[in-house]
Amino acid sequence: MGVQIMAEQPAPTASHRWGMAIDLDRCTGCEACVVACHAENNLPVWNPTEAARGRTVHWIRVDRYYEGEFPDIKVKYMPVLCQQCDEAPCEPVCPVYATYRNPEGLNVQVYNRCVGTRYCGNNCPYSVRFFNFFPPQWDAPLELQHNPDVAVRMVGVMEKCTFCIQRIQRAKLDAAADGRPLADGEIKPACVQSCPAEAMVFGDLNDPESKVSRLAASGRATRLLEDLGTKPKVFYLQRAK
Amino acid sequence: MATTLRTLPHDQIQEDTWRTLRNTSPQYVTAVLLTGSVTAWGLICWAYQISKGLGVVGKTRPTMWALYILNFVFWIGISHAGTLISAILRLTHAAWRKPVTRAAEAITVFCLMIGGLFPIIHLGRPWLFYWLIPYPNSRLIWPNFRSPLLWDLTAILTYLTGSMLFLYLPMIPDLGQLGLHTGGARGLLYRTLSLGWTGSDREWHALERAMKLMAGMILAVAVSVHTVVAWDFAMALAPMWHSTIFGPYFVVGAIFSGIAALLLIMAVIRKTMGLEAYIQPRHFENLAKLLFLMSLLWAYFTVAENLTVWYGNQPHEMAVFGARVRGRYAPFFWSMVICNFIVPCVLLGIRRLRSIKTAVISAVCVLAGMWLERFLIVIPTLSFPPLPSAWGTGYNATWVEISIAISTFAAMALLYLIFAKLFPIIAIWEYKYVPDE
Amino acid sequence: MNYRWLISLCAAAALAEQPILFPHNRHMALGLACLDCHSGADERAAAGIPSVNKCMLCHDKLATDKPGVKKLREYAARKVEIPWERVYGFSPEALVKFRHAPHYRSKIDCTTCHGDVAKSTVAVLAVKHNMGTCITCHRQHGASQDCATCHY
Amino acid sequence: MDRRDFFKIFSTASAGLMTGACGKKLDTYIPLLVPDQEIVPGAEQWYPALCGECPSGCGVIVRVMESERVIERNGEKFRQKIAAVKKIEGNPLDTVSGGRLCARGQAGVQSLYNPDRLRGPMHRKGPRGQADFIATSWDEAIAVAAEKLDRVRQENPSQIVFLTGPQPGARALAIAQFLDALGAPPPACFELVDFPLERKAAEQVYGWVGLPVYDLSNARYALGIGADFLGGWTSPVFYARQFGHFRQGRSAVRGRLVQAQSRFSITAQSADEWAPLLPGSELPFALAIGHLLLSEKMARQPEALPDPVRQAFDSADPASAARACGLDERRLRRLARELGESEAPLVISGASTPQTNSLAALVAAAYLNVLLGNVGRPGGVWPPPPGTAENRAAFSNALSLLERAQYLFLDGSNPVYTLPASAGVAEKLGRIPTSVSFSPFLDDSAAYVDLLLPDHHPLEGSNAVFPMVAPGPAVVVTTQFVQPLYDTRATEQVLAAIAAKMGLSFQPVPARSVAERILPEGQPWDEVVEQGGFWGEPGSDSSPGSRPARSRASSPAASSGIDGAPAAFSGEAAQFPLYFQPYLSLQFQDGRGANLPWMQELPDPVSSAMWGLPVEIDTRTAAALGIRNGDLVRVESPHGHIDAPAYVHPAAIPGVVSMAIGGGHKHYGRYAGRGANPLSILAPVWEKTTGALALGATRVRLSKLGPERQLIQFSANDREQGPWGYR
Amino acid sequence: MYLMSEFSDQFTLAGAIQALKLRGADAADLDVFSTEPVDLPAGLLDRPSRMSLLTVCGGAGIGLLSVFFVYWTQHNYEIVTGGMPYFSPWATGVIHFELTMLGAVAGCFLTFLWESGILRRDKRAPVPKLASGVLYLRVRCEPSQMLATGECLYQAGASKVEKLEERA
Repeated sequence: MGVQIMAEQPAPTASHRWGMAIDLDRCTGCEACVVACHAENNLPVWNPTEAARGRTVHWIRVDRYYEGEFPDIKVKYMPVLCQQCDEAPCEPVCPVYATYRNPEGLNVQVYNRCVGTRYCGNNCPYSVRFFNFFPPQWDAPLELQHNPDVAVRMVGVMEKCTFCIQRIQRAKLDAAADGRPLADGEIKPACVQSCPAEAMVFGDLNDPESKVSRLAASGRATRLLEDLGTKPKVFYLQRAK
Repeated sequence: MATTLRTLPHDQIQEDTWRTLRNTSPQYVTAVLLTGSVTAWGLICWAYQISKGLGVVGKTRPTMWALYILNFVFWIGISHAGTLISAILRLTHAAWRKPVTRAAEAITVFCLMIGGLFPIIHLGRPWLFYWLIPYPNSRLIWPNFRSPLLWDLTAILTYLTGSMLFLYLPMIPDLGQLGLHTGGARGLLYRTLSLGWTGSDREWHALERAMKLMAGMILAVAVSVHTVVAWDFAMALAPMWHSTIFGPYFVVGAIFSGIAALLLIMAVIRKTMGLEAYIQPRHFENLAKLLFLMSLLWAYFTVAENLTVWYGNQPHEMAVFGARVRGRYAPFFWSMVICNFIVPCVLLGIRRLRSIKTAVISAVCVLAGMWLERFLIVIPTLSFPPLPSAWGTGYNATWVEISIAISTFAAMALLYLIFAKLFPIIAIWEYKYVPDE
Repeated sequence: MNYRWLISLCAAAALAEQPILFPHNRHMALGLACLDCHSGADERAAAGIPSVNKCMLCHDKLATDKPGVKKLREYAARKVEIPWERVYGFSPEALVKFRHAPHYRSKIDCTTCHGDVAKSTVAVLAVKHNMGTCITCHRQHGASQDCATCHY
Repeated sequence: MDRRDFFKIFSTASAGLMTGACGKKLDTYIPLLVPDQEIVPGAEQWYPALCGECPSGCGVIVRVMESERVIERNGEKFRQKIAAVKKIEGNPLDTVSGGRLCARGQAGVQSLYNPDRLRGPMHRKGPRGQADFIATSWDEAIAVAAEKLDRVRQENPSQIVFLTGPQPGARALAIAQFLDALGAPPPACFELVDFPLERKAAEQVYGWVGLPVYDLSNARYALGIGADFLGGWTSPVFYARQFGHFRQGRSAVRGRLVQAQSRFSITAQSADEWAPLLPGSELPFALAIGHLLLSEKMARQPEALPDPVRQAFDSADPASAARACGLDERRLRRLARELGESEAPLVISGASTPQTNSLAALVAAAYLNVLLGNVGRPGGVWPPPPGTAENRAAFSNALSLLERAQYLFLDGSNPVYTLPASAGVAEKLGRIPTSVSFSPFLDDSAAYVDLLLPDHHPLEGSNAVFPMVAPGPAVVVTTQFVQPLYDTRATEQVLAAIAAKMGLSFQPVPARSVAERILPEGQPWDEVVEQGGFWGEPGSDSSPGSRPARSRASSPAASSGIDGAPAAFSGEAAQFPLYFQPYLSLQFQDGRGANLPWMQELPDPVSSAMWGLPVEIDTRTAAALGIRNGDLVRVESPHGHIDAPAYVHPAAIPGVVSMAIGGGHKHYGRYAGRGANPLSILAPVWEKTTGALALGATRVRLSKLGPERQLIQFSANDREQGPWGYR
Repeated sequence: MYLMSEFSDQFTLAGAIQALKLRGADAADLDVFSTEPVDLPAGLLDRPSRMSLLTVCGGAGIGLLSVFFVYWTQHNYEIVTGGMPYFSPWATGVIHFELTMLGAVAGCFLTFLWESGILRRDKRAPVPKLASGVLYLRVRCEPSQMLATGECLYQAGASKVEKLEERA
């Protein structure tokens, strides 16, 4: 399957095509990834009132679905982040190009271009796009923790998982400084880095030898809502039965 | 069509229409003050929303669109009252259009103005609205013409220009006449707007030709505009939005609500301006028939839409369908059916019941029903996205958006009041010129 | 909202009062290169402003009688950093992640963005930095025009 | 990040403080001191540190970058350039965390920069428990503390009580030595997270001091009994890593995990099969499994069993056991067979929700591993890492201590919150003439003390700590790398100052000397500091802990056999029909995570609840009581009641009500106040041998209060299919 | 020089125009003024028009322009969205349609302004102060023809004929 995924891509425009594989057989639903994302990406923390209105921001979340009834009940955990679709429904509907697909296949959200039509949010089948309903605030001195590599989003713009693009850029520049190519696994988004069960793997799908490519090619790989034809770059390795 | 001198001379109509322009009643003043203050309140709310952030309205994830887009669709829908109807009637030489056309065309213009405002109110950063307009800028980037929102922008721009001209052209002769008989600033206004109309046969010829062409084009534009509005939704990959039927469905709904609005406005004008002689029961009769017809058409589309979904039984769509038909939003759905189908069919379908009063009642019902329909299109779909884990806890409107929504109705009334005070609400020359059948 | 104009105003205001009117031209005439003081430019994100210690490497001995240098030596004596006013730099609202290093590597001359400092005495905002300038230059040099290169 | 660039980073980050005592006024700059090291904007530096969020002792690395904070100096506002902690990640060299970290650990930075941290020493102004304090100076505070302490010491040093956390290491040792110098009894600890039952069982069965280490990653078939080892039990990160490898790490083999537990814990959810046990039935379950292993000749080392234990197993009856557990007997037999037939079977036993009979259950479960002969083998049970045994406070029942205390030190312990109100902890605390808290936060217990002497945040201090569980000898060493944010002082230093005031000879033992007990010969100390600790290869230790189990088989403790008495519950079934099971959640553990905004807004893995934890009620009970999801319910025990929103849990065992610990802090900051504290309504029932609180020994009844929807869920819907079909 | 004649109904007016044309008057010199449009028999006083053509041209022009503009912008800063091509008539067809219609509307309106003579009004030609129910016929003729034409108009049934100077 993975092979055919490689095949269905247009001629590579850039050397990289970032993708992720999530092994649901390893995932324990411990949500370390969620907090890692908060820490890395300056996600705002709201209050109970806003949380009750469903305005909390979790670029990565762990979906949990119960299957069956007690006592023969199972639960399915599934970390869901922006699927970085190759044919993302969120992109073409943005009137100002605030979201688009960059040469490395990333599904970029440009905060200072966004005017906040929230059309992308509607059009995302995975509901992984979030809107800043209020100017985000942190009780001092919590803001000391802000990661200077990542923008603190202003009110009225959409935001979403970036595959930790700041880490990608940093790694690329470091590699360029040393004049060496990027090594597989050198770049780890915060969620991947933190995952205790090592369920998440990040890498370059253009490199058939990369770990993520091999996992994507493994029999267990599926993609979320594949029938919609959005061609996500996040692969879920199903639990072995 | 042969004009007979029988139609000339009768200046009664001129007198009657001009009278309403000249003297203002205290009721009129109070009405203006009332609507004006409500509109002002709406503006204050908007300012509050901008200063505090969009969070003061009930929108949430996943219900990212709500009341504003809903009203946008609603108003654009009503706007079809006018131009479309008067265009159709003109093209079909329906003589009974005489007293109706201008009132109708005015509705279009104002509804477009109000409707067009909503997408901006709805923006997260409205002060950057101009980024949607392709102008050369220091950032060297352009808007994304692939976005249905940009389709909207152009469509509404075209429609607004077109319908304004369509309202303006046939008003020129009347303005000319008014200009001759009015002094002061008003007179000046009329004279400037009349472009020095002399009434020469050249002018008349050009005017008639232009109106014919315009009617044709406006018809096309009007249909396209509401199709585009429908495509804002249909282009989205959301359950029950991504449907081919949406274009025509919206157009029908638009004409439907348009006629209702027209009926209402006519009734009001008739009463308040004492134009019983001109806007006669048969006009209501005709419009009521039209409304009844559209109600049937609307029902047909609604059944088509929901039946296909039910039969297809796709989980994503069934979630929305279920929520609409028997879930959280069932009350809205069924009251919509009653307002849009049952009531018009009973009141207007049965001849004995058909009257001005029932026509007005069903018009009001239809307007409410169509508003509900927009609600049912926007909210449930967004509350039940494809991934069940993201299903929302529901959308509750806040006082801010509600007052803004209400204030737009007041604004509509205000604009109309001002218009009716400045310009003859009935096309005088047309009334005299077009023979009664 | 868009406060950029406000910030540029503040920057202009700030320009007035540099603690020491540092004569770039004179130092460069002496054969100093930009990197000698702004040492981060070649491999770091920020070029950086030299610390007093660095100044004192030379001015411990050189030109100690000049008023400016006197001032400098006071700072050094008080073990205090010189509160330079920042001249260049993007406003936080711009959300620009600018890095000197890649530009240095691709041989972009400092003067391209900072004007010919060799001629100016106190650093002044010689080149206006807006997206237009960046993009135009990126286009000329075939650099990436991907928004995510700078905005994230 | 792997070893290679790890070292690269460390070469760039030279040692020493990144201080910035420099500042500038909000509008105009003021001169800033020349920093001894250039603070480079945009340049990151990584320092090794210790995760202080729970006692399992994970080594972390901390990302430090330049940042600005606004400080108030004599009325004027200044902007101060400081080195700020940006992110915490696992230390890749650490064999426990392996470069990974759990949710709570990563949120540690929020406890460092928590707005509710104590800014400096304070002494009590208002009545106890009112948290009414006023700032004081360190000298003053220390003088007062020393003076009072001296008086008590003159009278009777045994009345000096020091309650501390379970973490073994330099801090614990310093405290012990301090008390020794005072002539006071050694420090005590009674934290839930000390896991005394597991320790006791290990001691009885394997003769090990400390928590046994389960080598899950090499096991083929794992049977978890009552241990939520992926959730809030011992060292989640360690076991999560092992779990990942256990499942998919090996090319050919995929480990199968069966979890027998009285709650659908996160471990049970991740398991391939969940055997729902009724509360307190872990003992019959373990005995029955043992019985079947023996009777079906699947035991590999039956001779290793001491006779009384053997008898206990023999006398067990699978049928009645199955009934007691609420399981089908065939299933019980199947599980036993699967366990016995596996090449590398492993039984992971723990008491996430201790019962009165938990110790017996743990002992029985531990003997299963003896039966299966996997003790000390790959894929089996390993001895605890060396060092964890010494340098730690011994567990003891809190109440007796508080009874006799005339002078109380509180450090990393919060009895008012973690003990049931019915035990009267608050009163006892209030009664103590002098009490001192070292907590960096004004928590529920600190509200009762006289003096607050806030410690540095673990990330600001320096310490040497032995992890709770580790595959080999391990010690985490952290040195100060950022300036303390506030006017806080390391507890050792404070103790030293107090001792000095009292003219005692006490110097806190340096981290080095503590760590060096386990360091191999010729291990350079600088390298240890630079790497943030030392982690030996598995099995490379020569500590006394790892003696083979056989030799301990006839230990006096073990020969006593297994007491088969069923679990006792407080409150009679007629009035209080439901079992109540407070549990250690992964985001709050024993409630210490409740002041972290990230944890509060982290959707609970079970109920997806944010900002306040719900009561988990099974569908049948809920239906019977007419309780719908989100309704406000009252949980009543013989000892009080709490009100909390209900989560109708599709996988809760009928008749068993669970609730995560963490809500309902009276103090402990602005974020921790929400929800209710399930511990507060527990009966004061203690496990006999250890004196540990039996969390699950209380029965309750439920009543619906109303439809107030206090339950805030991130995703309310927990089924993949909507309720809609044709209709 | 102009002659302004008044008629009470359009049949006499038609007759008058017929008569004038027989005397060789040019349609361009005749203007009818009225408060409502007057329907004269076809071929009597036609006003040739290119409005439809110009409307179509306006539409086509602006429409094509929009296509080129959009094509250029999308290639000027190449941004991929949703894997769509930079330019595709599918994605922007609506915009082209709408702008075509806008162009057509504009063309129509401008042509109206031109052909109605509003834009090229001869300031010196006198215009009647319209009264409802009266049809005015304005004839431009040489001073020499003045009497004869007036005569003719009276015979055709004009209720009133007066001589008007060009306005200054």
